[in-house]
Amino acid sequence: MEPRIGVFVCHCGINIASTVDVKRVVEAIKGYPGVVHAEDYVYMCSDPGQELIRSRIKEKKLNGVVVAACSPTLHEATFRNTVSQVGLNPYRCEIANIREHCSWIHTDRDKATEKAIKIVKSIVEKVKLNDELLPISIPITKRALVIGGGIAGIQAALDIANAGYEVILVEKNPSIGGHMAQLSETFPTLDCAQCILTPKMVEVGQHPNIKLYNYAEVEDLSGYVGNFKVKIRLKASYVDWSKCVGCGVCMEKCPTKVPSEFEMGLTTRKAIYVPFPQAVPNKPVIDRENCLYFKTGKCRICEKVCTFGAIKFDEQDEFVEEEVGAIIVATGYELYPIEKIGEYGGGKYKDVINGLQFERLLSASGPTGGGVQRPSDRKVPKRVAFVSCVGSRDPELHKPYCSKVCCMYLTKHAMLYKHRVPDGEPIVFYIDIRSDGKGYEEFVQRAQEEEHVTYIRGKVSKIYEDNGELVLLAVDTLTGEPLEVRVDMVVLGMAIVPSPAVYELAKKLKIQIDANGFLTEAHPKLRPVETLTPGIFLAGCAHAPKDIPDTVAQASAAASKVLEMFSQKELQHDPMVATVDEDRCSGCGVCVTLCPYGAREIEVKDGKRVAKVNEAKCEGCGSCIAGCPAGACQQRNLKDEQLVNMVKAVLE
Amino acid sequence: MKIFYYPGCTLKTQARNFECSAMEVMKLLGYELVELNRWNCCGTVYSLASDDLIHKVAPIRNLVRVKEQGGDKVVTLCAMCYNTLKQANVFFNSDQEARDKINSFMDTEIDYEGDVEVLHLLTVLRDEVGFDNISKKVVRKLNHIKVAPYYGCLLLRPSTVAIDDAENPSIMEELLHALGVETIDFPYRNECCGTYNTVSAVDLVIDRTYRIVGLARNLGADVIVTSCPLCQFNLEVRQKDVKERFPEFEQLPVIYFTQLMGVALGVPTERLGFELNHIKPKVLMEL
Amino acid sequence: MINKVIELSEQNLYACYQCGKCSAGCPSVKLMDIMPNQVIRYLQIGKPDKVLQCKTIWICASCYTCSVRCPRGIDLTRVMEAIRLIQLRKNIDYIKVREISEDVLVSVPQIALVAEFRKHTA
Amino acid sequence: MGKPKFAFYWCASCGGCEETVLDLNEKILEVVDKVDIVFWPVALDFKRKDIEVMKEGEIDVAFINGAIRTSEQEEMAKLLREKAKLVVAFGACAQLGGIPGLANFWVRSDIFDRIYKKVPTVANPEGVVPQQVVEMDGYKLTLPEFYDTVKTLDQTIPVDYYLPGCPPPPDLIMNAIETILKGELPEKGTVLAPDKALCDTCPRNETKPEKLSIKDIKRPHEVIIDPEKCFLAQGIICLGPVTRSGCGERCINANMPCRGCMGPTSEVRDQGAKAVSFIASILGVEDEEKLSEEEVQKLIDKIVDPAGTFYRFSLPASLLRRRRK
Repeated sequence: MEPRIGVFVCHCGINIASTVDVKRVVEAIKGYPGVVHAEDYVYMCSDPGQELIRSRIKEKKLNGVVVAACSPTLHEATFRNTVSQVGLNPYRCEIANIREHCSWIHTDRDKATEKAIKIVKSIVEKVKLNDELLPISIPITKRALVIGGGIAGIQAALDIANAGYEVILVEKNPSIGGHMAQLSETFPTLDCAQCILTPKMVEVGQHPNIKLYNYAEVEDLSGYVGNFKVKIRLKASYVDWSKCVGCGVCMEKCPTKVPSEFEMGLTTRKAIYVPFPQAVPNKPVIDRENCLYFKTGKCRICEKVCTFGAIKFDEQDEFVEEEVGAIIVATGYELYPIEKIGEYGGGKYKDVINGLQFERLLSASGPTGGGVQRPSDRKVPKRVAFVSCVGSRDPELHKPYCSKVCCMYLTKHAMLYKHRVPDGEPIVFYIDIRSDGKGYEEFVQRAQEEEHVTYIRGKVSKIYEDNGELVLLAVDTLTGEPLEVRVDMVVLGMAIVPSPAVYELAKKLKIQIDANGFLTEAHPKLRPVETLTPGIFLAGCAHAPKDIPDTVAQASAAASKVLEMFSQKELQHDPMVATVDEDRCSGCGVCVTLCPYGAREIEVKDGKRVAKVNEAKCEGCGSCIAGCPAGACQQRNLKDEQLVNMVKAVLE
Repeated sequence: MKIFYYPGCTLKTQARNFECSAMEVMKLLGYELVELNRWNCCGTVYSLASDDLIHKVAPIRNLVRVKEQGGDKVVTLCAMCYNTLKQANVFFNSDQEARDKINSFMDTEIDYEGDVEVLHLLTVLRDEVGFDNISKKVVRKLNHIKVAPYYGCLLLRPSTVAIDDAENPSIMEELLHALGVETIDFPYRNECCGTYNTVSAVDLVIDRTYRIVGLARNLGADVIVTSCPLCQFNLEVRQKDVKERFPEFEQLPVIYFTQLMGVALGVPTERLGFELNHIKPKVLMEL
Repeated sequence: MINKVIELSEQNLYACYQCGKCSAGCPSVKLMDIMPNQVIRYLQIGKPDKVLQCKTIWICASCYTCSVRCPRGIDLTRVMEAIRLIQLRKNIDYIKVREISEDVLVSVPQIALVAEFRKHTA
Repeated sequence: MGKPKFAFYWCASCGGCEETVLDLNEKILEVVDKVDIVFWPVALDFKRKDIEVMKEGEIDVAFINGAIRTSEQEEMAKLLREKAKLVVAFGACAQLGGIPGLANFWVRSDIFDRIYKKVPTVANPEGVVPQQVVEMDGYKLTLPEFYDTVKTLDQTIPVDYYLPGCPPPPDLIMNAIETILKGELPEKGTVLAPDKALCDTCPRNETKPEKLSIKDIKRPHEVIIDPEKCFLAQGIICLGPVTRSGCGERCINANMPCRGCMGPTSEVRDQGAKAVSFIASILGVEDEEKLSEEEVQKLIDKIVDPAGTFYRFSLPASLLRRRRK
């Protein structure tokens, strides 16, 4: 095909034009071999800009287009769509990135222009040898997997299920509900968390489209977008839930007490337990680690008292396999351990507690029935300090990021404390008050104006116990005075960290995690609920610290992404994938080892090993191509010959 | 076993009780502290400015002496000496350019390669002698007294030279427990005593002493144990000034950990230098 | 001035977000005229005189409490030293050695004297 | 028309290529029957001057083995190029530079220093090294120039075909001769051997695990090598994946890993670089996440002489060609 390439250079307002001499780029490229047309325009991505490209394709009978503009991640799809509207194969259109790769990072106009010209020339060389490609079609299994049964997972599962598709919901704990189930009231409306959450939990439990695997974990994942196969480990609960009616006698009689995870260690549970009364499903499990029978071989009291014969000590972990087309990861968060904050006692003071513990003290269903009593002696604390940014915003020693919710929940805590203990004195220590959500600032103002909560700007340096009181070495940075504050109890707004299991899970799912262990989104602005692995989405605090409204919104967004997928007959996959020249392939298998997506495998053909590409799984990363020792792999539209020509164009 | 020992100025004068008790205790444990020949003042405070190399010469020179005398480690008792020698050594190992400069400045000495280990006696007791072994040699029961361990600053900070966790250290408690002594959970054990401000801002030191000793007493301590001659001075001698200002204030003896060790291990109390202690730890001396 | 302090202390003073943890934990803060975090603040907003004339830098006892707790990793002990040195290198002593009483000289340990002279005299 | 005229010449190589012609055994008689060998210094007494008087293109095929290391070799290569219709680079040294090409890791002075002065068995107290011109008793003695850099044949003269191998296997030689005699010539520049990597024909290919991963590198003398199992799966560096097949798996059958003498396949520009890339791709991948930097370094350090391992036969033909200053 004789190349007839058109080059369209965008000013991007002044983003490009202020550093790159756009006119010079146009002039320089006009005589370049294969280029039959070149022109510039102020906003190529605008409607007139796109129209300009379309009309030039028709007028000049262009068979290739280079748009010199911003990064292809931004507008490659836009321009490919533009050219296809007038019958040009979209893969004959390429972007020359002269913004992020040129104008934004240089200051010398002359040199930047030279560089822009080279970038454009090299992309022209690429387009010359670009094949016309068609997207790859992949079938799609219209069932979703949601990992994590907190509010994010619950919301996502319900949205998908209500749209008419089946959902598999996997929760590692005996009950769904997550941390939200532990909260007493929620800011800024002071809605009772249980009242808004538990109906949703019940809905999940009863939904005909939701298959709930509680006390289960994702063991392994294979397959690819639209066609995942997930292996789920059903942890042995030692209770036959089909026989159990939830009468609770076993829990009553069990002799072993261990600190309750749900109550944040403020009270105990039994070794056979339901985490909390409103649990869904409301069926007990035996905690193997602590069960007397598993530890000593004696006891079996629960078995004796169960009139339904539901106790099964010989139960083993089981595995089930499910086929799903999309996955939402909603594994949530944990609080950063108090033990890491040595200057605040490192966990040795009973009355220095974290926010979730205080939620339990406030909760009507908590160990104190909602009366605020301090853990050490059950005394009602008359002065309580609330300390924010504990372990957060501390790149030197702990976590660099803001935990997003502490400002608000500590305000809520101070307010609720005041409601429960009207003569109590709450003191909030803060650095900045971040109250950016709807109704949040008003909420903080209410705490200050109406509830007279004392806010002291300054980070507490040390906490110690003296005479049954806690002493805080602090400072009021606004008055410039050092303070030594004595209180009865301290609530720490601990940093929020991702659920520890997410690291292993991310490896299994082949999705990325960031430096802080949170899941990485595909694009921080434009693709906030997608991972870089197609078909896997994220929601809630697994992604970053966030509050309930944001979590719910993100969960619904992830669900809608899944539903968008499910609304199509087939999935379209980018055709820029690896190819194998079977006449060259020796079947050495290096590509199989290299492929991060599991898209390469060895096939035996006529007794010989030959590598093949699963086009649906291939993401076109190029690892196998670089690694192929025999040069038998090529990538569509990034063939070696093209790359060599592109390099030559730059080095010319 | 012999270990090179760097005394520093105060161990030879006001803190002779620290030195003599340490010598006695180590002898009993089968170690000999060999005083470094030709040691010089370490400078007492480590110089912190980026362009100030000259003040690092003094501590480094002492480490050169260790090398010259065939050693590869040196133990200190005084927390200030420990801190200064150790910080200088850490710096020496982190900055090649500075190392070359300092070496060429000390042109009569052998070149120092940064390879002398600077230790504090507490870590030697833990890592080489072993607290278990010390425990086996205890002959006097001291379970009737409660001790407030006091670390001060320079054993724990900055983190590059710390012998233990800066906020929740435990080495001294572990040693004291090995001696069969009960310790209090002492929140002020790593709080500063006011240090050299005792010369020109004595009010500050009086305030610190009032708080630190006061809290120790409140928490039921019979004696404070420390490892720094300046802490010992401030916390003990300044109690007189505290008492003048706060007549209700009750005094508390402040001794070196080696003195307490000596008592527990059966060293005759007259050899532990208690005569230099201004407030006599009667609970220990009358055993 | 801030650049000189940064050079001598090798600390990034622009990293300070004024949380006040240094001042809250400082054992000497009661006797200081401006608080440790304010020392950095005055440098950040270009008021070096406040810092050069303050008592704070001389009261600081180099105990490193602020340094080990600073969430932004600023070694404030070194910052204080840098500011002290800027003064001392002008040959301005903070204390008058001759005025130290005989009583004090004979009573305090050598390390206190050496440290005092090192930190407070040119 | 007379019989086609063949010439053989030997440049910088060990001589194995000359011998391998004789490995054709009785088939050599057929060859001699069909062709006239007009030049073969090792076997026949023809001299340079006999070639010089020939017409351009008078020789039908010149088989040149060895790399180009001296001025004499360069002159002879150019002379034969002038007189021959076809030039075949014969063997790994002519094609890729071969073992002599490893000299490109040094410069001439280093090499002379070593060979004439430092080798333990050399006694050369006066430090004599070869000179290009020496005058003695009024006579002038000359030696060819010893170049700094070893070149492949095609870096010196245009080459029509390549016969790979160290030395080329007899069946490939015979194949090539027959092809030429029949006149069924492939595209110029073709390597007269299969264009797949050795794994394709390797009898051990089936024994490869699903995912190839090297946990620990072993040298052949350190282990008892399983004679059935893929070398790489045993942790022994084998260049089979990055080397053209056609050798008859002689090394493999002798239970030794492939060292890469057949050169890369036609799609690969730099055999050594590809070898590094593929070994890096499978080295320690199984425990990738768990390995510390130091452990990775330790693993890599077990490759003794990596440059010599990966560029054993192809350094002059690589992208870098030689050590840069």
